[in-house]
Amino acid sequence: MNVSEQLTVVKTLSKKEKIAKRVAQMFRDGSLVNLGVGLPTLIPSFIPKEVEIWAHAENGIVGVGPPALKGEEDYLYVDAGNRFCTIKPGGSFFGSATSFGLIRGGHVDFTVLGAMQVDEEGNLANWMVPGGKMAGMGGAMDLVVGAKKVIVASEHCTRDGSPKILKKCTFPLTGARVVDIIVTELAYIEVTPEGLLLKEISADTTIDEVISKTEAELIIADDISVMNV
Amino acid sequence: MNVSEQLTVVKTLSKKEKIAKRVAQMFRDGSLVNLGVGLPTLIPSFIPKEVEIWAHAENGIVGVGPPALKGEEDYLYVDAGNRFCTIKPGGSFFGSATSFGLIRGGHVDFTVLGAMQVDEEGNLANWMVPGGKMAGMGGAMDLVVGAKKVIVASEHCTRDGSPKILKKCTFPLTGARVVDIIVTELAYIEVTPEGLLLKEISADTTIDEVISKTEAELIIADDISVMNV
Amino acid sequence: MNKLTTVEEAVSIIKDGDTLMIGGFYTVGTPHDLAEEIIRQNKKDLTIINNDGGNPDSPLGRLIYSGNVKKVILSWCGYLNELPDMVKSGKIELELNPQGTLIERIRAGGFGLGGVLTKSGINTIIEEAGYGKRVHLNGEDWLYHPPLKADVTLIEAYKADNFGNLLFRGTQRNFNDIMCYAGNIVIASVKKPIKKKGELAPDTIMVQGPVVDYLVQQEV
Amino acid sequence: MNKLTTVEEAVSIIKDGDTLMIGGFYTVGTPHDLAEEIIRQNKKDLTIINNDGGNPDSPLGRLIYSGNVKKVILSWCGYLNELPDMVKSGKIELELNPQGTLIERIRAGGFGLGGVLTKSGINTIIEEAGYGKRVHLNGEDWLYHPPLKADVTLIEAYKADNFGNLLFRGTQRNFNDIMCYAGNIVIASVKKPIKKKGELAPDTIMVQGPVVDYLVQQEV
Repeated sequence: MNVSEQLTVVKTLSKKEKIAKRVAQMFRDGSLVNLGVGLPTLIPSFIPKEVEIWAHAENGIVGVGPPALKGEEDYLYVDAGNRFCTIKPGGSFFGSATSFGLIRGGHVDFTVLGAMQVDEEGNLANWMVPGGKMAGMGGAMDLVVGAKKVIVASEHCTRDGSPKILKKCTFPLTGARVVDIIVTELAYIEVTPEGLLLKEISADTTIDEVISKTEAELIIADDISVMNV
Repeated sequence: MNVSEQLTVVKTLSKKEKIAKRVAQMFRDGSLVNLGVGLPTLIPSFIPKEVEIWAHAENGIVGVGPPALKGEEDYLYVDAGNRFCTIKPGGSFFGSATSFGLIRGGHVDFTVLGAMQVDEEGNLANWMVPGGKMAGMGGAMDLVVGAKKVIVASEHCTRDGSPKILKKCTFPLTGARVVDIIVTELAYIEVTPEGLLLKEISADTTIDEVISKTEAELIIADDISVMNV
Repeated sequence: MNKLTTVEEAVSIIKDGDTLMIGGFYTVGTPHDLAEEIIRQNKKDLTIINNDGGNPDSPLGRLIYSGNVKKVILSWCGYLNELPDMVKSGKIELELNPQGTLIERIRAGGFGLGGVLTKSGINTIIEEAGYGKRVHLNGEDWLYHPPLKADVTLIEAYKADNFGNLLFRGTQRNFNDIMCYAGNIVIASVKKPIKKKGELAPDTIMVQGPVVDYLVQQEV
Repeated sequence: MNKLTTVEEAVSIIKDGDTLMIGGFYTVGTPHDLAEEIIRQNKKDLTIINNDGGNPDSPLGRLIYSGNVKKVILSWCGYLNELPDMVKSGKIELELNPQGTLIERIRAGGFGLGGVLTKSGINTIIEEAGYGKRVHLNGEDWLYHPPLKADVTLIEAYKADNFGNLLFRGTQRNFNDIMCYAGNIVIASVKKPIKKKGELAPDTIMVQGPVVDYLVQQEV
């Protein structure tokens, strides 16, 4: 692939794919990773070949493999998103007690979740809109308190263009002071004790644009760089 | 076997065997039973043929079988008394967390333990003499709070002839208000909210002898009978 | 001691007003035959503990919609679209627990522990709604949740022997193994032909025979 | 990611002053090769968590007698006849826990729970000695015990693959599976020839590969 071809590929990435590609760069060989439903399911295809990650499913899998091929579904191989799945060589099945033991005990290296709102303190709201339909928190509350690194992977703004990265979440929280990193199509932000640290912006935006689309105060990193997506 | 032969067999039972034989009559078909070290290990040979019990070992066995034959020991089949054992068809191995889950969760129907002292309130002391050698409680403290029925199987008096069934234990307790039944070579006693209820005495003793060898107050059952041993 | 019975007889043991633990994640590992029979036998005033309540087409989902369930304890109910309205109109009570808290409360109930101490849900609506009680132990704040027990546990297993030893396959295990310890009566619906005692390797057994009371053979 | 290493290299990871969980019940399931190497490498000021400390002839027992262990946490020490005198003369500290409390404290440490609530030892010397703290929760009194964690866990497994998935056989499992979750670094000494990733059936695995850091092959 020459440079212009590469450029073409990059340009065709959707917002969600950009986010997935940036998150994928954070994993190390051997990382145990829990990927939430929606956007996070795009991540595996962006993981570099030399890095082997182990996907954890709350309902009892380490080493979730690719979705089952049509006609080859096993009715007892289902992942936490209710998809027929496969299991990788070296993977294992276990019960919910062990599964949440792995989560709460800090054995899951990364959990990647979507967000409705996230704020300066690292509070995350991603399970319930006040007055909205009640669906339950599932395993999200355990994942955000237990995983070693909690990554929010989310579009920068809501569908109507208003900020998701707020001074203070207004929706019911999934977890308080739990988020470590926020990755959007515009920015890579770390949650620090001093506040939100803007470390990278995408090639097609500016610091000012990111600030204008973010309600929360942003600290601009001295060594701010361009997201490699 | 005719009656006189039977009589001969009965007469040759040692004190400990008498106790074991009486305890064995309490088990029902399918009972899950934890048998402590020493005297309780004599119990299995007295269990009626039509009753199949399942022996539980703290280190992770349901269905402990007979001791391994000489030369046929498996170095990974060892029971809670550190004897090379076998496993019965239908038995299973598991870890200590499950094993003590079975104990604490009330899944073990009977636990049979020896006693240094037992008292009117059902307190049991069987693990430590003040000033004596410290060996540790092992699983005994979990067994006495968890098992459905806690049976003390012990000679009626200490080696020097002093009572073991006391008004109040003086040694450090294994458990407080935990004992359900006390079986000795002389008596079968139930621990009730009113106190110790003498329900059976052995054929070769008298109520007065039992009372004289017991420090605790005994309530004599209206329907007191002779122990069938 | 014969533990083998029929779906009808097994379910007839359930009494109106009982608390039931029913295994399964989505519909995987749920004993559909037993749930269907609970509807047929018209058991009433039930409390049901399960991860997600299945879906409106599954026997468990239809049981929850039937009006015969007074309370459900779940971690998620995203497929049961009518449930929130049923809750609002007072037809059913819904208690949501974080999934890891739910399984651990069941384990505490089954294993004789006094409850669960977790960070999950701390400083969230879970705590505000009074589901967890904040306690300070070992220098940290935790949410305490009491144990859960059931009158009857109903689960699906893949293999079993006639003593009640159970094995699960794939993601069928989920809540099923632990729920077996927390039910006063345990009924397992078994997929594969039930074997004789001694035919399952002792190291592979996932639920020990003494814990299981009744076995129902699924059609094979 | 190569987890296979030698006994020497695995043990060299241990630092003076570390807290070690060492698996095994009596001597079954104890990684004798690793314990022997800890003695040889003269690691000091160790705290050791194990069920019973083995016996005076076993590597673990000899390690406890060596003077290099400052504290042991056990449930029983009936084979270590010299231990009580060592305790009296201040050479070592001994903490005794009820066996079921000990395993559950380790599980709490490994699984991110705030501790254990149990009836075991309530109103006994355990409580009087201050090992458990009485708390009143859900209408009952319980003894609370904090979680246990270790710098390094050392256990024996029967089978393993090179990803670290472990299987145990017979009564070898005892504390070994749960201790793997509670150690920051986990070293498994494996009896049978270590297999390739994918050669162990995924339903039979007792400890998941990501939890195990180093594998040592016993002589075969």
